[in-house]
Amino acid sequence: MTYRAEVFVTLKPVVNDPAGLTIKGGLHALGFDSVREVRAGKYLVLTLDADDEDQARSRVEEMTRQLLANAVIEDYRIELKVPSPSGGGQGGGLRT
Amino acid sequence: MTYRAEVFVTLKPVVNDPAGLTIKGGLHALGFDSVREVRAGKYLVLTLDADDEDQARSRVEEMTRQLLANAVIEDYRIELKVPSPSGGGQGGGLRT
Amino acid sequence: MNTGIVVFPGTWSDRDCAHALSDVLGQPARYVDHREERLDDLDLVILPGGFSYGDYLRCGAIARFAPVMEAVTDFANRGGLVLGICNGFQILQEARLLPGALLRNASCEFRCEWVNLRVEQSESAFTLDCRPGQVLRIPISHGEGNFFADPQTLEAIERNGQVVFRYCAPDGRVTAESNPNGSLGNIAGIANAHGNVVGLMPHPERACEDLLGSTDGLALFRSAIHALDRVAV
Amino acid sequence: MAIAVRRAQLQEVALNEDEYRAIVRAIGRDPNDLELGMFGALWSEHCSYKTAKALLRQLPTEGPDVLQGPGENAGAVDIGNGLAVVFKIESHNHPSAIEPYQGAATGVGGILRDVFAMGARPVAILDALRFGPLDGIVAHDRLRRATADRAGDIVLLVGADTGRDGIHGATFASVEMDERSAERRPAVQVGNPFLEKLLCEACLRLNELDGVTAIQDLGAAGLTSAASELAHRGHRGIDIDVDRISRREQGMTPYEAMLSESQERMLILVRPEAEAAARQVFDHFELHADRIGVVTGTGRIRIRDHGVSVADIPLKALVDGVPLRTPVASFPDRQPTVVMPAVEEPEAILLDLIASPNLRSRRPIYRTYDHQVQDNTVFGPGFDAALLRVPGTNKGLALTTDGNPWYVALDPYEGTKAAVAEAARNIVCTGARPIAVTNCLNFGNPERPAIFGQLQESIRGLADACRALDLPVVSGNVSLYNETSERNIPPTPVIGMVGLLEDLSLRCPSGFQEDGDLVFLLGETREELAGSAYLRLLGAPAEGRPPMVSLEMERRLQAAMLDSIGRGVVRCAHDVSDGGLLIALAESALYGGRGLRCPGIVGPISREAFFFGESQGRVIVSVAPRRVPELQQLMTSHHIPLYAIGVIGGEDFQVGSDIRLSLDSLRQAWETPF
Ligand SMILES: Nc1ncnc2c1ncn2[C@@H]1O[C@H](COP(=O)(O)OP(=O)(O)O)[C@@H](O)[C@H]1O
Repeated sequence: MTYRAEVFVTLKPVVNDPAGLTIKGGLHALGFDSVREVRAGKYLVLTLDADDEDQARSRVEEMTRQLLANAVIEDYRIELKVPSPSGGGQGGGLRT
Repeated sequence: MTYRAEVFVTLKPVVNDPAGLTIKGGLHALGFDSVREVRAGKYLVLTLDADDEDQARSRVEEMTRQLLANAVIEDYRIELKVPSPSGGGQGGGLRT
Repeated sequence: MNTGIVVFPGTWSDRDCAHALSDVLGQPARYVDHREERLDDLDLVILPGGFSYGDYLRCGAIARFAPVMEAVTDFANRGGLVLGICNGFQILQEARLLPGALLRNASCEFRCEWVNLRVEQSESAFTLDCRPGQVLRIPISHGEGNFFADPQTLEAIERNGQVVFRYCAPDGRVTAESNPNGSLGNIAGIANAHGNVVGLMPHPERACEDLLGSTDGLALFRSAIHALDRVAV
Repeated sequence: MAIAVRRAQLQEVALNEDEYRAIVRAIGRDPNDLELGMFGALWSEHCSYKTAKALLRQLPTEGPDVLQGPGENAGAVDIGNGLAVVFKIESHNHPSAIEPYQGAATGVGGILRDVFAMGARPVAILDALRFGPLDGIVAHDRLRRATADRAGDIVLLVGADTGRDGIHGATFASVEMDERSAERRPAVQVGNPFLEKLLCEACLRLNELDGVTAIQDLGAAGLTSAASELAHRGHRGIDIDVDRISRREQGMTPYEAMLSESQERMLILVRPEAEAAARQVFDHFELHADRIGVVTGTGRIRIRDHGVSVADIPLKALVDGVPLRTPVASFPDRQPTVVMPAVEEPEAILLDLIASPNLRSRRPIYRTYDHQVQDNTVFGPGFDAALLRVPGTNKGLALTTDGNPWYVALDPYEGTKAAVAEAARNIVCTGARPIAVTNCLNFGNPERPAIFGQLQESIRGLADACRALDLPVVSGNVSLYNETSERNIPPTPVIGMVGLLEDLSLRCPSGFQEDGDLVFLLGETREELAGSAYLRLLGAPAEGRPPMVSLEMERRLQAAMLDSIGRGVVRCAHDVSDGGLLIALAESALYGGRGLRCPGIVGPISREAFFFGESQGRVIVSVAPRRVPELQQLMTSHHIPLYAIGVIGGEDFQVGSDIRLSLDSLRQAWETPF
């Protein structure tokens, strides 16, 4: 089966975020004063084969721990899009 | 009211994604052969003030169009986390 | 001193390091391919600057898994001298051979310019020839050199004397203005607890000839030669 | 097929009906869609230079040191020791107008490939923030010319997968942009410097193999152009199996595969017996190479898709057959000379000028890119010209680009001459002797007579200046049709120049070196203010005649400078250009961190022209007092007028009773952030 996983990697709250600050500055300069904070992270979309949902999830978890995120500075969250048996996939149930 | 918005910025499907390709290569080198594709994008978390949900949403939409995404090569998706009146926020209803 | 200069896909400063070692210092040096697994012939391993794997994901994140890195880890654990410059520093941190991480520069811009470094620790293998407090003029060239460590780690590396270089003013004062990238404590380079592994953001190999503006970078390589002499004695 | 039916397609490929008829004559039938697309690409202005070609024939392209003139991926010039410098200038206007960051990135990528395709390792990139002229160094016997010279050789496509990138890029570049271009934006690509680096290393390694007969980058019009040009240059033919090309997306047609402009791809020709060795190189760098075809003796390019012929065109027609265009030229009446507003507050004007965007310090920009890697940068950004050590020697290469759009707008002939003269002066100020020129001609729509007139005059100025200064033009680029919704860009020819310094220890900096040294102005100042930064600052209308260049004077001045620097007489030299004399003096003071005391105006000249005029053919130098007699003698023998200007020293920048500014306040203005 083919799964689609979304990995969200963010800087830990204690780590300052130069990119986020710069973007916030840019938004303020554009007149969007109501923005209080911006945090910049990564959004990785993986397509992978696995026997079942559990296997897919544990593989992505492993990849993220090993490579996709750096535990010294980053947190992560994984969302697995389960291919809905009724096809369609796209709008398929979002389960985390 | 303070809202939390998540903006997901991805390269358009027709645009080549050198970062995604390289990360896929890295995962393969680590033995994760089951990965078929990786697309690398940005994940921005904004905290902003707005009178109501509609205003928050349209502001974030506007910021994304003007600054956060580059329409020439990127697509985007916005998710607004509505502050749940019963506090807690964190697990609060995800409405898109 | 037999030096190995590791070349990853995307490494840029390998040739500059070879130039500094062989042409300027007259020391034997060879390139080490990222797929090599044996470093027995070497006294010093340099991980040079560049943008291994395009700096995609995080600088150094993918290079850290190259086969050669297992050998580098063994080499370091056996007391071999390892110098990580710029991207090499980032790789050493990703490989956990050095603590902390390097974030985007606070300015969010790439910076290529001359900086002044104050030598904080003259006992590391790469600063034996320096006096504590000595100021070296060496260029930087990076977009992600903003040193970060969590408070406990930072406290520990400060306490253990693992901070080797700090960005400073020409007179040696450590000031906010002399910090080019937002590094915590103006940290420009650190060592492991044994002092045989050092990583720094500035490029000493670019400061080895008067013609190019400074010879202060030679101190690091000369120190390594002396460190080896010491071991040999 | 009737032309009428094809009208829409012709428009799409930007060919006119006469050109269509020429195609039918050349191939003896109507072209199919793929063939028409291929003609459209190769007969585009961008690839064929159908408008500029006749004019470019005026340029001097030969000289004793020229190893490769125009016609190859890049030009090459001998620098002694068996080494050659390879260089080239490019502009990447259309994609950059739509998406500047990726446009600039792919522009740099393309020119890098031009240089390493010649077998040279790129050593430097210059940018006038419009362009990327680039240099590389290579041993003569490794200088590579991209030619298919033997039938049976194998065609390999290496590097990135082929996607639907810029399918209309080449033809699109010949059509005026309109608002609709926005819809084509996905055509912009994301550059992959990482892959480019691997390709560069692989090509340099390949260059050392015997049996690799050609290395060619894929640029505009992609594979169609690269394959056709390679085969045609060697008077051979080429067969391509389009289905063998690795694709990034499914469902791509042969048309898309042949015309794709995906970046980071190279075409390699190898003898059959060398293929294995070449593949080893690609494997080492983890690059994949598709064997997509073979060199033939047919003189034709034949494309097959799964064995079925889909295009078959004689190369001569495709590469060389485009009917040249000779548009009508018109020339404006000579402009009146301007009235010169008097300088009321010279101090304030100097500060405003040096803080103006075109004169202030470029450091905030150049510190955001690496200008030191490769350990050869002797003078980096912030000097008159960059100076690089030639690796393994004690020689230096001086590099610069120049162009003054304001002069060119007022007078394309004089303005282009001035750009050549100024580039040469910049090179000479470092102590190096100019050896060759590259150029990039950026103009609007040449079908408008006024614009074709500008182009014609500009090329005439380029040719005259290069001939007078004995400089061969070895490469270049022409970018026309830079017009959006009827608005044309100002004419902006850019000159790139390379100079050779035989002994790096004789290099000459541009900042003041020693307190007590005397500063002299070499050359004549005239009442010339039109086109000046000073008048622009005052908001005066752009009119009048820009400074005239006497090529004879320029030649003498440069000889005199080389003589003086070579004998170690001058300690610093800086050319007087944008902003005029005071700006040049202030810059040398700032570079050197030393003040200056000048008694005041010298010569029978107005204060405005003396302070801020931009008369050409002038340089300031500083000299130790005891060597002043030598300088005077040298200048007399070269017939160069010499004026004592002031003495170096102190904390202030002082000119007569008009100006007294601390260096700090001057620096503050100069360092105004962007
Ligand atoms: N203005 C010019 N002056 C001299 N040579 C030129 C000029 N414009 C183009 N050339 C030469 O003509 C050849 C073809 O140019 P071009 O089509 O731009 O090459 P590419 O597609 O490789 O960039 C090159 O050798 C280039 O150097």
